[in-house]
Formats: sequence, structure tokens, C-alpha cells
Amino acid sequence: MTIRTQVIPDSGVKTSVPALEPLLVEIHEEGRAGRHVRGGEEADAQIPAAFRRKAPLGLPELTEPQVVRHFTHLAQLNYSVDTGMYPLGSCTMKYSPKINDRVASLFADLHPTQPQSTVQGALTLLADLEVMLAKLTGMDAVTLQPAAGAQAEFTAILMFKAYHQKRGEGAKRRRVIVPDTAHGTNPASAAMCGFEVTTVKSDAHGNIDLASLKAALRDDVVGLMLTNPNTLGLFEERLREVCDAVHAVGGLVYGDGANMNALLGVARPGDLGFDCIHINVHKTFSTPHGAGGPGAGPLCVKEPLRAFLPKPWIVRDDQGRFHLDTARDDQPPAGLGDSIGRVRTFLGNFGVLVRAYTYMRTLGEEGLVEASNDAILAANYLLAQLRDSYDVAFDRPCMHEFVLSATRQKKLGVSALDVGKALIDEGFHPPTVYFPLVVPEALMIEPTETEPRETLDAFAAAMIRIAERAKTDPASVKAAPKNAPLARLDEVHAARNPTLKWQRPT
Amino acid sequence: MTIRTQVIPDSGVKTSVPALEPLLVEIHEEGRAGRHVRGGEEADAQIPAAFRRKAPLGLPELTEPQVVRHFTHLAQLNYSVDTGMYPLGSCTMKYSPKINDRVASLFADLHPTQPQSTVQGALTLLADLEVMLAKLTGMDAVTLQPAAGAQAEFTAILMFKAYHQKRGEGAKRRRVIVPDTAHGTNPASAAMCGFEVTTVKSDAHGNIDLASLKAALRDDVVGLMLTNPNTLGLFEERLREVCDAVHAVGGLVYGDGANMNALLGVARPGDLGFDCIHINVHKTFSTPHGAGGPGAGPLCVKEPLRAFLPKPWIVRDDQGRFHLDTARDDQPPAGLGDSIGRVRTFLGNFGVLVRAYTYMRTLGEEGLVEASNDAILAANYLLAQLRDSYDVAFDRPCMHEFVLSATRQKKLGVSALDVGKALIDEGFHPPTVYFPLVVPEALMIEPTETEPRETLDAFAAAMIRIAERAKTDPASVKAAPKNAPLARLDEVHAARNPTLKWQRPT
Amino acid sequence: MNKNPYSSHTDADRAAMLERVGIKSVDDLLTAIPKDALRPKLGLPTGMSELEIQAHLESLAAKNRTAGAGPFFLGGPVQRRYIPAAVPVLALRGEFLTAYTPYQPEVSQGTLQSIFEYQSLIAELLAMDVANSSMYEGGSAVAEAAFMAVRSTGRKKVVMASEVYFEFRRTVHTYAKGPDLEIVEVPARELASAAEGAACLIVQHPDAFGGLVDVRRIADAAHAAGALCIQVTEPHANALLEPPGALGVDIAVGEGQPLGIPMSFGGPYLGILACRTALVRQMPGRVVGETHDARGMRGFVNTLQTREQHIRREKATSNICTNEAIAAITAAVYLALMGPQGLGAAARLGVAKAHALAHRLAALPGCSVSTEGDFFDRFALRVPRLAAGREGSGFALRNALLVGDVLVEATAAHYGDRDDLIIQCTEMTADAEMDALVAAIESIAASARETVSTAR
Amino acid sequence: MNKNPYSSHTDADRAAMLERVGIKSVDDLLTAIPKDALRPKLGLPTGMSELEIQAHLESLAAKNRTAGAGPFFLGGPVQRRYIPAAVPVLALRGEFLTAYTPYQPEVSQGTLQSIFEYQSLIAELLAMDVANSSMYEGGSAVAEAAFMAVRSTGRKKVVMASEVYFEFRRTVHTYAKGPDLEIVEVPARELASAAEGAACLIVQHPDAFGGLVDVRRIADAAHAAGALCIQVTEPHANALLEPPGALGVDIAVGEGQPLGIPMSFGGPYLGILACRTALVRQMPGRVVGETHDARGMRGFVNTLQTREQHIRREKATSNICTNEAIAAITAAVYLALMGPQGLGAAARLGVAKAHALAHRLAALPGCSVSTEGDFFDRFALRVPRLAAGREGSGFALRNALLVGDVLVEATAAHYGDRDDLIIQCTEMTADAEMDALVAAIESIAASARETVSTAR
Ligand SMILES: Cc1ncc(COP(=O)(O)O)c(C=O)c1O
Ligand SMILES: Cc1ncc(COP(=O)(O)O)c(C=O)c1O
Repeated sequence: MTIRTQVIPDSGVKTSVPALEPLLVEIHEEGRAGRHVRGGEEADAQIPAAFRRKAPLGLPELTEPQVVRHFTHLAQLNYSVDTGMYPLGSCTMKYSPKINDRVASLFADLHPTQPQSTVQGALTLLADLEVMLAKLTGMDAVTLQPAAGAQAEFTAILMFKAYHQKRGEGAKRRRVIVPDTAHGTNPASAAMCGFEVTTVKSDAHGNIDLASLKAALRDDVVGLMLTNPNTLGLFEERLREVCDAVHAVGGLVYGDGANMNALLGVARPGDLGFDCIHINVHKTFSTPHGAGGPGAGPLCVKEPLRAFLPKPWIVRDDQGRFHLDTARDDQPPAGLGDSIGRVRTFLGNFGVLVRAYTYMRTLGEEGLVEASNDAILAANYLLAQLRDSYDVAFDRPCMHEFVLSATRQKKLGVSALDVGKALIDEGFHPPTVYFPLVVPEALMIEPTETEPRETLDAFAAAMIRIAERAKTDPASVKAAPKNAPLARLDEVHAARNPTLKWQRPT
Repeated sequence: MTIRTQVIPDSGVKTSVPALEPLLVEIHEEGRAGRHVRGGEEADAQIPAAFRRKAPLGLPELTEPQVVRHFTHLAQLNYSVDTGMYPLGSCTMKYSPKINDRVASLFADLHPTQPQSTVQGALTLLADLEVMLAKLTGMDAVTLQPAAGAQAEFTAILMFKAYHQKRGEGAKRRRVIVPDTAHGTNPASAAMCGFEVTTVKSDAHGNIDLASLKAALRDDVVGLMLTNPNTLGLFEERLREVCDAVHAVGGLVYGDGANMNALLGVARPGDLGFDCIHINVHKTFSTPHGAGGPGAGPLCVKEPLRAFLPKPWIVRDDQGRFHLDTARDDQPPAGLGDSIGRVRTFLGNFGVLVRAYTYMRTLGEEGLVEASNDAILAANYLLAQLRDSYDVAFDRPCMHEFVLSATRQKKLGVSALDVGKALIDEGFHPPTVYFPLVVPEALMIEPTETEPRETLDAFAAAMIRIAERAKTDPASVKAAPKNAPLARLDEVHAARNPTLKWQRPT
Repeated sequence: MNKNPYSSHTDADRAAMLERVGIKSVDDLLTAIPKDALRPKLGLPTGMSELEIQAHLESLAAKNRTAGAGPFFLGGPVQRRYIPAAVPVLALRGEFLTAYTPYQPEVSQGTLQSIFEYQSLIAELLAMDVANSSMYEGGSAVAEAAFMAVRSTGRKKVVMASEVYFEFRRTVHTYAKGPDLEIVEVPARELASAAEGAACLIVQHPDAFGGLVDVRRIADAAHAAGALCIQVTEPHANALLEPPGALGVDIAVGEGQPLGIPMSFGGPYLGILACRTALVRQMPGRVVGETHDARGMRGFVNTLQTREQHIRREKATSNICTNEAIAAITAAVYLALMGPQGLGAAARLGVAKAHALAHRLAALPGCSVSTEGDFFDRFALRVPRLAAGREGSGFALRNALLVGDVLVEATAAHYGDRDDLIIQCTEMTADAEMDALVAAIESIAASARETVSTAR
Repeated sequence: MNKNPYSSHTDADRAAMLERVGIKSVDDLLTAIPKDALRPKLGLPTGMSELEIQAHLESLAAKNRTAGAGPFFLGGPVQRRYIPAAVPVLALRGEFLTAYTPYQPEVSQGTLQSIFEYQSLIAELLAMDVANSSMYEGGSAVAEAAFMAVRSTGRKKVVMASEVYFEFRRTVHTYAKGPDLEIVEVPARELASAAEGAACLIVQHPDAFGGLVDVRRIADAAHAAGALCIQVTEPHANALLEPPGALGVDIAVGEGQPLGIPMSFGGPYLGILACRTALVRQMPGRVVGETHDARGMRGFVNTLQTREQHIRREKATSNICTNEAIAAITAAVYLALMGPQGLGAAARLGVAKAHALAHRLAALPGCSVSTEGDFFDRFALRVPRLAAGREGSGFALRNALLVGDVLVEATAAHYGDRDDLIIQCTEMTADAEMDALVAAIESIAASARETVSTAR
């Protein structure tokens, strides 16, 4: 572990309070400007006075040199996959290849409403991506519209609703079942569709509790939302029974595919009982997480759900040219058919999808298989090293990630959060903490396949050192981080006194 | 001044000695590889055994994720114009606009030997750049070949040699005169041309000493190499007399244009008595300094020197198309005419020249004038603030830079170097130190026009604080930097025990 | 040799790891997976080298016509705008691009401060109290704004102007199926009188046809009826037009793509959502707030998280998790670089060019500007017998016309019975493009007279 | 509004600064300048916005044909090679690109370690003891290597093979005018017998025609005569061929552009220069060495500076100051990414394609491979009546042939009396390009028979 001390270059700007970097508004000075675009003065006469902006446009006035320094300084304050291991469980922080960014820029200058004859390359790519995702998941049809996993969930539950309505069961089916290990987006998506959420607990092996599930299953059930491997990093041991039980009461099974990185070429959700599954391409397919987004959440479905997919669909004509299906959503409602309609303005996060396509084609089937194998092996390798120092919630082989519990440390006064913060001082990004909710003091660790073995070893060693320090010097762990740009932040203050934008200095 | 402490993310690699970042060879592991290019195995049969490489190609084996992290970490260890004020005298560390980099990439995929019909855009740009540089300097002809200022000097002195030879004075003229303030490249360039160097001292006002110059001027003189404003940041007060005196003995006057940032639209070297002048486009015209290069050093000359310019020349035909002059250097020596011939393989540092062209066209004449005005004003503004705390070698208005002397501090045990190192802890890059040689404990400061006034003020305040500390706590100044990635380095050790490449761990 | 070029494991690593885990092969870990489903053949293509994949993508790209390749007048929510060179250089630095949601603020201040600045810049531009840290894109942002209004009024009727972008309206319809909302579409001029019982009135200004709308009147009517007023806005317009905050608007939403984000054939984009302080706790999505660290240094954190899915689960204000953070950072860099002067100039150039062009086109035989009242940087043009020249667009969302090599939008059934062109100008619209459009329309107008008999 | 968009000074700043300096205007500071020369009108164009300059440069770029736009077989010292996407992302980061020579090592370790790694990688590739931190480019590097030999032997005769690239030889001739060296050019096969009294023998391998040369024999002859052996080399060739260090070479030089640097119509490039330890103190240019800081941490500094102009002035080993550091860093990133596997594959693909193509072309009527002996990744082809299809090249340095849309090089007088094509292949050479070349040569060969009478 090496500490880098660096004075932040001094711009001479005084901040209102001690700060790592001034705000843009603090480096503003009246009269400063670049010259990126100029002209158009004649426009003012075209805008009637009643419509004109009265208050001056108070954006900060800055020069390009200032802006470059500002954001360069800020960027350097971030921990990122490009700088180090980022074992955030459930997020698959694998390396994002630079070639994917480069080729995405080849499509940057296409408007989404261009005529089909001018975008055949882009449509071909999308159509091929749909086919690849269907093959990978064992599903029959795909929509690329959802912007992320959560939007895919919403899309799917809306489709479930339409499906049940079409069968005359719309009024009856009002409950969506989610396990207690589910990600927060699952119940939130169900609720957005107007459904009630029934939570089912997990059993002693980290599976959904089959008895409880069966007790919850009645004919008012819309479906079950299931993550597999689940958020404990464990493969549901009685998965087919679970799915069969849901199907038996006429419900559908939604697959939350956030953990697909464990399954590439290992097993197809379509073979396991799921009726649909989403893919977070920003996880499994290496697209950069973008400081929080964008992602993309293609949704892959079985034949019975196809008709309900968001319109418009990309179809291929006899000449091999791509265009849109004739049942268009510009003549609703008839034009939509059974489709729920679009869930966004245009097609999808194309720039993200290009990256995912590029990644899949680069690795190929054999590379994707290897990626999952390596990811599973890396997780188990780490688990083997950490098993003695931390409690393991459910002690069986994990898939691509695993969940430790810092209960032992907690008794010494050191929480999962403290362990995470101490990792910062060791040169690592903390894992996901306090999720899933069923594990007290959860530390959810996902190494991915792209971390070198020596890095995994260093991470394990750091975790073990922290466990030791929790015994010998818990205060030092609680005081971490001390070698990060900032010490711990006062989150309570932020929530109690929300300051959500800057105040212009007066 | 804010200190950023950041643990360098841990890759788990053990370095042989404590280090900020392992060497590539230390993160190597046999069997690692990316897949940027693959195939070609059939080639091995085409290479006779006698020619084949015997020892394995021992480049480090790495994966792309490792390489990305490595160079990202390294980059963050640098101080740069994109991160802070870099007042390196004589180097004009102004802001390098990002648009210049973007447009340069439009020409990245052109091979230098493409037929003229396929590169008319590139040739037009070069021809226009030549014209602009001629107008700016008041000269008649331009070569864009030199890769940097030093190569322009060599080119020009070779041309002087050819010029004198053509006049039958080649054997006689063997001495080049340089002032004692000259940059090291000046005498070195003269020596590379086989000439003897005569150094002339400066007078009490920081000008070349006219009497000494005249004493040195005889008919064996090739010419004078003069920087103006000179390296003290001062405009030669009797410039025309100086040039006249050189011309009077049949010598030529070379203008070292490193300091052109003071003269844009202020005065043209061609109007002042110079026979030629080079331009460091990486200084005056904002092209990025590239961690040491590349630059470009166009050489602008008066009519009498035109014939000697390196061939080939870009010429324009009647139809406005650009091509090369017919007197080609592919039929030497006749084809060369009086030209000294090429000084490099191809045309010049085109990618750098595009940036310079873009900069000049963006600013336009009025913007260039403003740049010099602002640069001069910024330097005098700083000088006014620092005058009381440091000795000023020659106390008259400076141009775009000025030279302080730390002699006063030196008496307290604090050298110019110490002052520079202390500036690092204050958040600034040190100025040029110990140059020009005529000023003891020189601190050569060039703020440029792109630093905001508050940054200039902060820099002045830091310099003044250091001057204070030199009095009250000199040891602390000598111990600086303490907040940089490294403390002072042992340069003597490096020179005594040269380790110029890594040792492969065995 | 690895099959996955990005794996950092060698075979020796794998052997050592297997040994440490105490197994012979990864399959020993997969006992929970039904045997018959284990290790299927997928039928995917085999892998490629970087050189090969680049050549492949270049060949696909060559089958598209890029916007810059010819005269271009498409626009609407997605606009061809000038992106300063420094924007991607800064916003796409690896430290931003390859971080995730800033769960650990101590090592995420770059992201957090940038997003705080984004929120501040958007709030200033729209004169709203608060902006969130981003929504997916414009259409779904409108829908989530409607949900906010539904939550805060307890009403389930949403009234929306028919001059809102077609695709935005369709997205709202889809979303509305979730909580079973009633959606009513009326022309903007009838919005005020339809406020009764509504959760909100949704108005777009400038509207889909570029028209300027009296938003204040609609906001007043909404408030009088106990409803909220939601304005769909466009970022550049606010440099010149009275912003939502000055018009009594409660929630301002829109597509942020014009703020330095490439068009990229549909996304990723940036959903803008801003509101009055009173509505903050109904806001969907993440929001960054200022605080300080244990040593008293200023710092930023994700805050007001009790609205969010990871805390509130089924009671959350939205399900959004991954959002469009890098697009928000991009917009912040863009606005910082452009400043009030640059943003104003870009907006003005669009307006000036649109008006100059409208003037020329309206002079052609049979042509007239069909946007009602004043317009901003786009306008609708009635052209004789347009249908003949039309081709279905890439997404059947709009119809794009390719006359010669001019790309221009044609309205269709989704904007009622209007069958016009919509012509968008921005600072990128070059004189030569305008000349080409005029020539193209001239030829349509001429051929219309000749070929009336052969129509349809 | 500022006239210089990159100035950070406002008029208020300027007024305050003038006041602090105690003057009314900047002109008050310019009294040393002759009145008649002060503030001339320059006659330069007025400024532009970023949008405008970009449009202008795009219009210039549109007047070029890029290499990737059609079949392409130019090469020689400058080669179209695959540049991994990560190369520019890393090497052109602002912290590298906008730093200067690392005069202050405490805040320049990024540059210094990267260049130390460049030196190490080049030394390994060439099997030489030491590489410097960069020269301007290939041609001048050859000249400076000759100067090194002159300094270390005290002799003034340089003997050079005529199969060294023409432009390299011309550059050596120009440089030689400085210290008045005698330059002798002989065919490579006669080099050994011309060693007497020479400071050095300069041989290129693979040579301009792609030919493989017995360098060891030449090195032995040089050493026997007390001369040094300088080899002009090409980076990729060393992945497959015995490297200079294994052949007895004293100084290895070459053009480093193929190591991830764009072709950019002539530069900036990377001069490679490496030598034996004994010659280190004669080396031109900067060199980075390892050391430690006051706290015992490893660190890197520019070292052996007593060779350099800023210390030694007229006694320096060279005048070089600004060099090509960012190109050296680029090459380091390239080599790190490619590794032995990737570099080997790129080299092999060039060789394999060249041989496959030679096979096809030599089968055409009247055509034959004219490189003597074995060749590497380029070869010379004798074609009937070539002159008719030739067009002067961009720099009259070589002649490039544009047959249909195929770009290929034609040798000219500068390679003696040979009048052949030189065909370069790399990993980028696509099958379709090869087909196009074969078709083009076929048509030349055919037309040669028909049009012999109309020649010249
Ligand atoms: C298990 C699980 N489900 C769903 C999601 C939501 O996906 P997204 O963030 O792409 O909306 C996540 C993301 O963190 C997740 O981990
Ligand atoms: C005064 C002066 N002359 C000449 C040079 C040499 O220019 P270059 O480094 O471009 O070769 C410099 C560069 O530092 C300089 O400052």
C-alpha cells in the first residue's frame, strides 16, 4: 500500500469553506468566456418580448483553461475500475475495454429518426444483438429499449399485467412475490405497476423458502421476481420447483439477470424455468458504469410474452433489410396490438448496446464461457481465503460473488461500514455493504474475472489485516479512511439540511 | 493550498524497492496477453532460420486492464498545464486548446508519400501556415521541416554556411557569436555545423554588450545568434545597432524565436534587423508540450536566404493546386540547387503544425495581439508583486517573462532550487532555475496570458511566503517538497550509477 | 492463450486457485445447477481480435449515413449541436467513466461534486429550486413527473397537450398503465379548461412544432384547479425564453441530449427533472447534497435517500437505480464551457437560421409556415403533396423525408391530421444545407403540380 | 469580450493589473522597441469560433484521401499499423500531454517512469544495452548516430548502404554538411569491403526493398577496420528477426512510428536510438535513469546530463532539447499492450501477407519480384512500363502510384536505376486490398503491351 500525497494545484480561488476543489461558481468572474459558438444576435428580434427571459442567465462565466483544470482535478478524486479493484457486489465492476468506447463513436452522429435506408448498419447490429442475447439466455424474443435493469423490471411487470389482462385475469392478479434477498428495484418496479408486493423469506441454505413461497402462491399472483444466482451469490437449489410452483397458480417468473456474469455458457435462464430475464449490459457485458450510468437493460422473453414487448420492433424483410414492424405505435391503440407500447422516446441506449455487442463478439462463445468460469473461480478463491476471518452467511460454494457478515467484528464495535472504510486506506474500493438485507452486517464481494490473482491476494490480505485490527485496535478501523481525499462525510447533516445546489456568492 | 492524500490502489504487486508504482516488468506474468492482433503463424516458414530471432522476445506479458491502470496511475503523478500553473520561463506553458487535438486527428491517417492529388487539403493548410508565419515575423519564406527550435537553429546555421560558401567566403567564416544569455542549444547548434563559438557578455542593462560584440566582430564571423526578447525577458535596447554591426562585417543575424509570445503584433523580427527567426510552435502557438515533445520549429527567412531553405518546397501552380517545386532533392546534387537539402525524413511535424494553424486561425490577428499584450502585462504584474521579496537582476520593464535572483535567500542558505521545490508544496510548478547563466540563483518566471489573475496572485503570495520562510525557517524550505509524490531525488546517485533500463526479475 | 482477452488469469493462476479452493474444476462448484441445463452450447460466434472487431464495426458503420454527411434538419428532442472538444476529453476520463454510483463518498468526490454542479447549473438554467441527478431520458422523465404529480395530489388523471412530442406522449401512455392513470390529450390552447380533477397539466414549450406557448396561463389554471403544472422544456431555449421557474411551473422536465451529448441513434441520453422545493421528497432518482467530512472539509453525498428503492423498496418514489450520471457530468462540462454567452449564441443561431429559412420557404409556391403563432428554432411547413417524398423513419416514431440527400422530418398521424414538414435549425445548420433544403422543397412543390393525378 | 478566447483576463483584470504595474497601457512597457517597428499590421485573418474553425478544418480534411479510404500499400519507415484503442486513451491523457520536459522529478514521475519503461522496452526489443529517450524521427536519428561514430572514432568518413531509405540517406547528407563529413554510398553487399578508414558502416535491415541483409558480416568488417556498425532497423521486424544487439551492431536506429503512432502526413514521429554501454556518453539526447528519493522511494530522473546542451553548450553531444517524449510514451503503452504475442502477430501478418501477395503478383505476365534474396514484409516488384501510371508523391520523396484507387509506391532514380513498385504489407492489409492491387497491376501489365508505342 503506497500513499500518494499531492498538493492540489493552487488556482488562487478562495472557497467559502475548506474544500478539495472550488465550485464552478467560485471560479466565475464576470466577463470571462470562451468562444465555442458565437453570433446569432439577429435572433433577439424574432422573440416577442413577452416570451423573453427576464432574469439574466446566471451560469458561471469561465474560460476553457479553468474548466479543464477543474474537471481534471475532480476526476482525480475518484476511485474507478481504471485505477483499482472495485469489488462492489451485484455490480460486476469488470474492466471496460477501450475498443468498445472507440467503436461506439462510429455511430455517434446518427439521429434516431433517420430514415431506415440511412441506418441499415445500426439496425443490423441491433438485430444481431437481439439474436445473440436470445441464444445466450435461452429466450425467444428481446427488447433493447430498457435503459437499465430497473426499467427492464418495470417493462416486464407491465407485460405481465398485459398478459394477465389479455387472459381475462387482469382484475384478479394483484400480487407480485419477491424474496427477502431481492434488490430494492424489484419491489419498487412491482409497485410502479400498481401491484402489491409479498415478501418471502429465505431458508437456511440461502434459497427462497419453498414452503413460505407455496403458502404465498394463490391465483391472485401476478408472478415471482427472482434473481439467480441470488444476491447471496448462490444458485437456487430448488429452482425448477420454485418456477413450477409459480406456474402452477398461473403466475409468471421474472428473472433478474443482474448476476448473469455467473451464467454465461453455464446455464440458460430459459432452460431453468424463467419466463423472461433482463441483462444489465453495464455489468455482464463490460460497458462502463459511467459514475452511475448509463446502462442498458435488454429484456429477453419466452414466446408467450413476445406479443407484449414494447413496440416498435425491428424486423427483417425478405431482402435482408431491416425495418420496423408494420403494427406501429404511431396509430395507437390499434397499431400497438398487444404491445405495452414504448417505454422510452427512442429505441434504447444505443451507444451502450454497441459496446455490449462489441464485447460479445470479441469474446465469442468460448470467451464468454471462460469469463464466467474465471469469475466463479475468483469468487470462490477469495471466499476460501476469507472464510476464517469473517462469518459466512450461507456456507456453500458461491457463484461469481459471495456475502460475508461482519457480525463477529460488530461485537468488537467494528461494523461492515467500518470494514469498508478501512479497505479504502488499504487501496481498495469497498464492497457493497448492508445488502442483501437478510445478512446482518453484510459485505458483498464480487471480484470479477478481470482482476489479476495477485490483486485478489492483496485484497484478501487487506481484509484479513482489517479483521485483525478489529480485534487489536478497533478504534483505528472506525477512524478510517485517513488516506482518502476526504474523511467520512456527515450524511445526516446532508439529509437534515438539504443543500442541493450552490448558492451564488453575492 | 489543499493537500490531497490518496492511497494508490493496490494491485498486489511486490516491487523490488519501495515505489509509487511497479514497473511493467514487475507486473508481468508468463502467459498473460491481450488479443489486439492475432494470427500470421504461416509467416515463420518464410523467414530463413539464419535470420530468425534466437532469444525470446522478452517484452513483459500483461493484460489490458493492467496496462490501463499502470499508465493511469503514472499520469496522475505528473504536474501539467491541465492541472495547474506551470510558470517555466522560456517555455511558454500556456493552455493547449483541446480543439487543436481534435482537428489534428482529422489528418492522422495520411501517409507522407501519398500522391499530391490525394493530399491537397493538407498541402493547402501547410502553404497557408507558411504565409501566416511569414506575415507574422516579417520574413519572406518559411520552412516547416524543423522538429523543434534546436533543429531550426541547426538548419539556419547550415544555411548560413551555404550562404557564405556560395559567396566564396566559406573557408574564411568560422565563428558564430552568441551572447552569454543564450540558450544552450544556440552554441550547440553552431558547433554541430563545425563552427567555433564566441561568447559575448551582457551589459549592465541586460543587453548584449555592444562594445564587446564589436570587438568580437571580424570578417571571420558567420553570424550572431540572438534571442529577442532575450532570456532575461528583456527587449534588446540597441537591437538595430547590434544587427547593423553584424551585417557590417558580412555576418548574418539569427533570431532565436523562443520568446515570440512577447511579440505577436508587437513587432516583427523582420523589421528589426534579423535575417531569419525560428518559432517554437509548442510555445507561442499553444501546441501541447507532450512531456518533453514533440514541438515544431518553423524557420522564417529573408529573401537572400530563401534559396538555401531545405528542399522540397511546397509551391502553388496556376490552377491553385499545391505540389512540390520541380528542383527536387531526389536528383541530388543538381536537383537541390542551393538548398541544403532535407533535415528530416518527411515534411515536418504535421500533427503539431495543424494545431498551430488552428490556434492562429482561432485567435486571428486581433487575438494574437491580445495574447502578447496579456502575456506582457501578466509578467509585469507578477514582477511588481515580487520585486520587494527577491532581487531583480536587471530592473526594467520586462516583456513576457522575467528573471529573479535568489541571492538574498542564498545568503540565508536557501537556493533558487530550494525556492522552486518549496513552490511545489504551495501547489505550483517551479519556474526555470539557474538559467540564464548570467544571473546567479536565477528564477525565470513566465506566467503566460492564460493564467487567471487570482492564480497569479496566489503564485506571488506563495513566492513571498517562501521568501519569508527563508528568513524565519530556512530548513523547512530546504526540506521541500514534502507534499509531492516524491521527496527530492538523488541525482548524483543516478549519474554515478547509471541504471537506464529495468532488470528483469529472475 | 486465454479465450477471453480481458481475463487476467493464466492457466497457472487457475490451477493455483482451484487448488486453494480444493476442487478439480469449476464444474465442481456447480452442483446446484440441474444437470440437463448445465453447459449448453449457445450457438454464438467465436471471438475476434481487436483489429478484427474494429474492422467489423467499421463495415457496419459504413452502412449508415451520418448526420454530418449531408443536409440535415432533423431535430426535436434530439438535436445536432456543437460539442466543444474539451467536453468528451474531460467527461469521459477513465476516472469518471469507470466508476459507479458514488456509494463511497470519500473516494467519489469527483463524481459527486460534478453532479452537484450539474444540479446547480440545471436549476439556474430552468430557474427551478432543485434538479435531480438525472433520469433515463426525456420521455420517461415526463412520465415520472406525471407520477410525482399523481403522488402529491392523490389524483389519477393526467392532462397533456397534444403538441408534446409524440414519443413523449406515447411513453407517458405506457407508464400510465402501471398505476392505471387516466390520460387525456387536448390541444395546448384547451389545456387550461381541462384542469378540473387533474393531477397535472403537461405542456411543452417550445412545442413539437417550435411554437411558443403561454405557459403561465396554463400554470395558473392548473393551480386554480389544485393541479400541478409540468412543463416539457428544451435546454437551449431557456437561454432566451422565460424559464419554467419564472412561469409558475411546478416540475420542469426535458431531454438533456443537446447539452453536449452525441445523438447516438437513440441513446444514452439525459432525462432532466427539476421541481419546486415543496416537491423534493416526491422526486424520483438520486440527488446529491452538500455536507462536510469529519475534518470539516466540504464534501458531497447522495442524499434524501429515503425516497429511493434501496431503502424504501415498494414505497420508493421510483424504481430508478442506474441512471445517466456520465451524461449529467457531460452536461455540466458543456454548460461550464459554453457559459451564458456560448449557450445564448447557440440558441440564437438556431432561432435566427430557422427564421431566415422559414422566410425563404414560405415564399415558395404552395408552401406556408404552419406552426401557429411565434416559433423558436424549428417550425412546421405545409408543402403541397408531401406524402410522395416520404420514407418511414428508423423508428416509425416520426417520418423522415429524404429528398435528394436532405434529411428532414415529416409529421404524420401522430400529430393529428397535420401532414407537414418540421424543420429544426441549430448552430450547426450551414448555409449550404439551407440552400439544399430550399431547392429540395422547390422541386417537391413543382412536382406536386405535375403529378397530382398519380398520387397514392 | 476577449479577442483571445483562451485568455483568462477580463477588462477589469487588465485595468487592475495595469494599475498595480503603475502604467496606463501595455505600450508604456515597450519603450525599448523602435517606434517605426512597433505594432505593425500583420495582415492575418481575423479570429473564429471553435465551431467555425472545426468546420474549416473538416473542409480541408475532406480534400484528402485517407489511407483507410481505399487499397493501400505505402509503407517504408512510416507504416499503417493497428493502434489499440487504449493507446491514445492512456498516452494522450492531459497529465502527460500538457507537461513538459521533466525538469522537476518530484512532480514528473509519470513522465519519467514511462520513459524509463520506453527505454527498457526498446533495449529489450533491439537487444541493445541502452536506448535514449527519443530522437526527432528516423532520418535525423541516423545522422546523429553517424555523428556519434565520428566522435568516438575521430574519423570523418561515413559509409552507407544505398539500400537505406532514400530520405534517410538524404538527411544524413544534409547533416554531414555541418561537421564536413565525407559520405560514401555503396550497395550493401560492398559495404564490408569499404570499411577502411570509415567512422561507421550504416546498413539497413530489412532494407528499403524489404530485403534481409547479413548484418553480422558487415558488423565484423566494421570492427575489423576500427569502425562502428550502425543498423537502421524497424521495430516490428525485431519480433521475428535476430535483433541488432545479437548481430554485433554498435548503434541501432530507426523510425518508431509503427509503434502506435499515427502516420499524420509526416510527423510527429519517434527517432529510436540505442547503443552499447561503451558509447553511452557519446549518446545524443535525454536519458532517464533510476534513483531514489530522500525517503528511500524509487524514483526516476533525467541523467547523464553532462552530455547535453544546457550543461555543455558547444561541447554537447547534440543540440537536441525538445524531443518526442509523448511519442516515446505512446510506444511504451503500445508495446505494453501488444506484448510479445501481439507484436509478433502484427509482424507475422505483414510477412505472411507480403509473401502471399508476391506469389500472386509474380505470376502476372511480365512481373517479377525484384528484391534480391529473402524479404520481410515488403518487396519490390518489376512491372512492365510502370512510368505511365505514376504520379509524383506528396513530397517528391518517393513516387506513389495511384492505379484506380490503389495507393502503392514506385521507386525512382533515388534508388539507382531501378524502376519498380515497392509493396508494403502489415496486419492492416485486407484481402480486398490485395485483390484490388492484383487487379490494378494486371491492368498495367496488360496496357503495357498495348500502349508501348505511346509511352512518354
Ligand atoms: C440484483 C439487482 N437487480 C436489479 C438491479 C437494478 O439494475 P439497474 O441498476 O441497471 O437498474 C441491480 C443493480 O444494481 C441489482 O444488483
Ligand atoms: C531561448 C531558447 N532557445 C532555444 C530553445 C530550443 O528550442 P526547442 O526546445 O524547441 O528545441 C529553447 C527551448 O527551451 C529556448 O528556451
